Amino acid sequence: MNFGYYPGCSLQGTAKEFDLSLKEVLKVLDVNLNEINDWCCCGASSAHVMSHILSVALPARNLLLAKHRGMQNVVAPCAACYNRLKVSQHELKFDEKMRMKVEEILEEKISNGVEILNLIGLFQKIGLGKIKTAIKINLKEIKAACYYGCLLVRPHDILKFDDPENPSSMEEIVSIIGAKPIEWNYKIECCGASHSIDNTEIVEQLSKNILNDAIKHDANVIVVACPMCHSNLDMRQKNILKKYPQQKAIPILYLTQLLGLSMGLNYKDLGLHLHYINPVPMLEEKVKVEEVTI
Amino acid sequence: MEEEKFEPKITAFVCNWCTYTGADLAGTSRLKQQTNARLIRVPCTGRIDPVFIIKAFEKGADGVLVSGCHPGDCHYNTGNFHARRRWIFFKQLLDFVGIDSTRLYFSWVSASEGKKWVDVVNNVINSVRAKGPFLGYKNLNKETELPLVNKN
Amino acid sequence: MHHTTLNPIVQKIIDVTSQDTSLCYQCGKCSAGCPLRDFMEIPPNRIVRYLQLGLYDLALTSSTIWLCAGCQTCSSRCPKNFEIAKLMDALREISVEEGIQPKDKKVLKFHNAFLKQIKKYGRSFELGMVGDYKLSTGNLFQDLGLAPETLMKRKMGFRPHKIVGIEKIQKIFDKSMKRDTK
Amino acid sequence: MRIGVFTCHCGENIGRTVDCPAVSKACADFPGVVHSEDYKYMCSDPGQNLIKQAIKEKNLNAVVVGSCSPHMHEKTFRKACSDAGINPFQVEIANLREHCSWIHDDVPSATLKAIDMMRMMVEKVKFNGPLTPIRVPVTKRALVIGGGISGIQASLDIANAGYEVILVEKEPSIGGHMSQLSETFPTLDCSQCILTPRMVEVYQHSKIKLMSYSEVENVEGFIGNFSVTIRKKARSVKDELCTGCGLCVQKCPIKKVALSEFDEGLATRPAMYVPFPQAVPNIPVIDRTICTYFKNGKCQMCKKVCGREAIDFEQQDELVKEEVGSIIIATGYKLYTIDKKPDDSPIHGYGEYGYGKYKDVVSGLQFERIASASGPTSGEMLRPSDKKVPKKIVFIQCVGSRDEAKGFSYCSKICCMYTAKHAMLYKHKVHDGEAYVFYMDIRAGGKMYEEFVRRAIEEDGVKYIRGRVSRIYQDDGKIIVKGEDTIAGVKVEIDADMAVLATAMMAQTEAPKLAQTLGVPYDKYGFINEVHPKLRPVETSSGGIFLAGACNSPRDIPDSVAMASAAAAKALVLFGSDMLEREPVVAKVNEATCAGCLYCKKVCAYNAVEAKEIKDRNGNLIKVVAYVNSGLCQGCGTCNATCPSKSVELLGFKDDQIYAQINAFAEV
Repeated sequence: MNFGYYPGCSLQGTAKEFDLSLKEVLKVLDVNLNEINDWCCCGASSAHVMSHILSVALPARNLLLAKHRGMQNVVAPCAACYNRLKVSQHELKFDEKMRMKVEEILEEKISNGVEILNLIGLFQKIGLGKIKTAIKINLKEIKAACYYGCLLVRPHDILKFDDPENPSSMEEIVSIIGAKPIEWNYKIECCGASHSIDNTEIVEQLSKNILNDAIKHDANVIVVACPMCHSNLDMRQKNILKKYPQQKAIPILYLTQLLGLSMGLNYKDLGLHLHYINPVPMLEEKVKVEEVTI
Repeated sequence: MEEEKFEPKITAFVCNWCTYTGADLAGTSRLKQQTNARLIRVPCTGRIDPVFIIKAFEKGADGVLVSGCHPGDCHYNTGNFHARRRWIFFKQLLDFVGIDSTRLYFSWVSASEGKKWVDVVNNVINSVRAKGPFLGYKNLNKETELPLVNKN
Repeated sequence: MHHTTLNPIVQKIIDVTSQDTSLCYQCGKCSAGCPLRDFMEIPPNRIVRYLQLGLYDLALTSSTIWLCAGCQTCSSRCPKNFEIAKLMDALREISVEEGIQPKDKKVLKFHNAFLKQIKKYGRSFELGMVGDYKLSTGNLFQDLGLAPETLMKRKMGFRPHKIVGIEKIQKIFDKSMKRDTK
Repeated sequence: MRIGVFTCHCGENIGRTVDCPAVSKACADFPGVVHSEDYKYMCSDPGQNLIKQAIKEKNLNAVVVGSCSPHMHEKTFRKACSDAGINPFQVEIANLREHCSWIHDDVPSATLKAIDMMRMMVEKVKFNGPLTPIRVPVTKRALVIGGGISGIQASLDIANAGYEVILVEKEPSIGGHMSQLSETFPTLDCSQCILTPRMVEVYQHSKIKLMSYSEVENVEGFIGNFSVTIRKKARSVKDELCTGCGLCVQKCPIKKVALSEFDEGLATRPAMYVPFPQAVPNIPVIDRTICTYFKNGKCQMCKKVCGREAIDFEQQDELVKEEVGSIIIATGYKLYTIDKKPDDSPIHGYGEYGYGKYKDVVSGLQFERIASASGPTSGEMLRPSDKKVPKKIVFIQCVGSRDEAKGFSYCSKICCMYTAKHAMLYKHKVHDGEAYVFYMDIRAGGKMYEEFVRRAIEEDGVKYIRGRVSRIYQDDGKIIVKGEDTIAGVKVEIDADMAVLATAMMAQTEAPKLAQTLGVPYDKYGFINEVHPKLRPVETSSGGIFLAGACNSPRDIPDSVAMASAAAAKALVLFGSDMLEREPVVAKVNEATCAGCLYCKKVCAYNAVEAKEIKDRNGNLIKVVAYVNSGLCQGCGTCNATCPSKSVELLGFKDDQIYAQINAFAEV
């Protein structure tokens, strides 16, 4: 199976373990990713704040590159990239004026048609059945709080992905691999991602609420599919723990890492050592594996 | 030059219960439309004799619109079905008698579809305007007029 | 209200959001669900209200528009299908164009720092961005605790990756932004 | 032919965009026109007199009026003319208002069009000829569809006037939504106490034939003469034998499988059941989908215990035909299904409110059952999850109403009132409890309504918060409600024990289907349309078919009852006369030219055409021709269009009348 690939900036930097684990897992499922040549940043949470056109034009360039490579579909594991690409594609399709402006900027005609997939969408395309066959290790001790955040489910009328108020597609995958998804209240609450740098205290507050609700509903791990969510819940959790002594720590894993674990891949290949909140102690306790190397 | 200020004549046969009332609704809602269409009210599309349409073209209409109740909503239960069945044969016949059958339009407009009626009328007018005037019959000489039953 | 003379702004709002604030009947559902509500001086529904009343400068100078995280909870729950999140984007864009200085400049500075990297390299260069941001805010020590670990984990590259088609990117920036990001 | 033409300005309505004097002047030159004038209001008394005068002075024998739609004033002008001695069917209307002045801006082109329209009618009227109205007998029986409070009221009014009524109800019992309510606003009297006597009255009334657990299958005919087919659904109980002792219900072993419709799913009911104790008729029904006998041929407990051998497992649906003169639609409303969008898309309508997910988030009607003495908690204020008394309760208005995104853009009208009532009932039962109401606007138009709402606030201390709720979720057994007070501009977060959603009233799912069967129009929401929202609110566009209650739009009990009596009155007006005058727009056969192919018979939807033998004096058959029974003919004209020899003609819309119009427009 082949898919176009748009890693996005985060997966090359702060979220490189997301990239690592994704590739490892896809190796097992023998799915092959072709990275878009010379792709650029999608503008993330900044472009649309400063210039509407810019926020459409940057993703448009990447979609064109994909088109030139004859790609039918593009996987954007980063929820922010996925969101920006989708929204841009939508506006170019339905907003004539916008399309003409952007064509003028890119000096190129824009033709729609590349299918954009987020991480969960990718696994659904590969087939949950196929994933099931690759399971080696029992994760039944893992109680996972699946966290979607904003960018995977909103705006629904453009993304058309899952139920915006009560998504369940990540839970499906998690239970396929034998872990227990938990019922909780914060799976679509915002972590304040875009303020990670400029309003850290706000982000810490919001992240703390999310962490606590997961812990309260006795999750032992929070599963995410978005680098921004991850950096807020993982990196920021460090400070939160410092500030609030009685706060319990909870590891944050990418969905791909959890999948990798169930497939018996080793911690290092999955980049588990790159987290701020070390998941290994929890995993050693909950997951029955022979060799634990880090 | 002629073409530029050509204003098409549209004869519209509409049923009394759905489309005529729908057109009334367009009026009470003050929905603006072009002035080219003239309505002829019949109780039901089932009443419309294909010869009416040929006659309209013959007498100089550039386009004809037939509009009635939605299938299933006919005030007379089945009238519009008979109408529909009739048109299927009739459309082919038209080209045979020398009328460009694309100048004949059908639509179902209910009593509550004032907006739809306006769109239908404007679309028909625009597309006929684009086709230009219908000359098929104007060129024929009067002798070869279709025999019309008219018992008085 | 003298404000009502600022009509180009209304036009601009409609241009960017392609919707009209008169849609809003002030039910407040947007504010009720806004995750950043607690940190805002003015709730989102009041921003819309200001616009309805023509009090544009009150809306444009409020910190609310800069605190909005764009999570779109408001838009997705609005009973009138009014896209408040989009409106917030528009207001930020306008206030930048109008050269209105936000009370809290941090957010603006972050976005500038971020976009600057993109314009320079085509991709975000986190280290450069963070450094740049810190210089602009003078808030040098924030997050310092995390920095060494971040670098040790090689989660931030030491040098940026410059893409090949960078001129194109710079062209895109120049054409789509009236005020350049400095 | 001496034709008079009259052009109406309709005040400014036509005059603004059509140059009426110019039209009138142009018409004067039409061949056959001997008189033409224009006037501000033709339909007014002086206007009509102008026409009458002209008829006398110029002895006109045909009239064309350019005015509003014939649907509006055709009758008026026909009457005026016949008063002046012209046959009313020698009058034609050109629709200069709805079809011209109101839909155009440009005066010159609108005026030209108006002149065309007048010419077309002048040409038509030349072929009209005098006609005499057809008189048909009126069947003085009424069919009432729906046994809620509206249907009950309408049935009783008509029956008490001495006419027979067939009342059809699709559920096993009449009573409708009102029977589910606890108390009613603004008087707080017990709903069942005022309703059940009416239900019994219906049951015992000699003039009312009650058909419960039945549905209208098909309707044919026309005003005064409808023939209706009703499906009597198989009850599996012989109603003539059952005494309503209820033993079978007690003994039915399948107790807990089905959720009670009457208790809105808050309780269960047996397979053999009566919806509620006061049901009318008090005859049980077997729910065949869960009855073990129908599943695997076992049990038959009910049959064993029934002393009257009333149980009949073999019973089949039965089709009953009834002849009626008038039909009243009173099918009521259905509650907006909160957890799903009306269109049943996979996306949940109010996922953010967690209805269906949290037991203690209930709908307004469910709360009625909880508050009702006949309800699952016997009127005790207990929340569904753990049967504890909720100490803090939140009511949320406009759930599905005034919400284009997830429901309907209309206001459901009754929610403001019943929410105030709910809050009040709660406070009366839980004195130390706190009640909050989230609202957008309070719409309390009605006698003693505003006072009622104020009472809830001022006397019972209900806290009203102006704003919508964004999210509800459960946490430590609490129902957390996240809202905003838009007046104070502060966030409001309430850790309640229970939340009640005031859900929208929506049209019955089957309403459009019924409307199509009856041939009456309905709006985009599925509510059945009245002819005129102000002046003809209980009539449909089909003669003899009337509306009552919430099938027309959201409505409370007093309005529904008033509307029901109005509809009954309309039916009674119809029954006031033995014969009904119908427009003579019917088909007529020219026996001289008819070849007797009887295609017309084939296409007639009313079996109005029959074969007629023409014999000579000695009784020898000369030929067979078609004959149209003008009593049955509805005047669709399909036969006319079908006839190969043009021997059938539809009076009022004859071929030559229509050709005249075609030529009048196209030829100029």
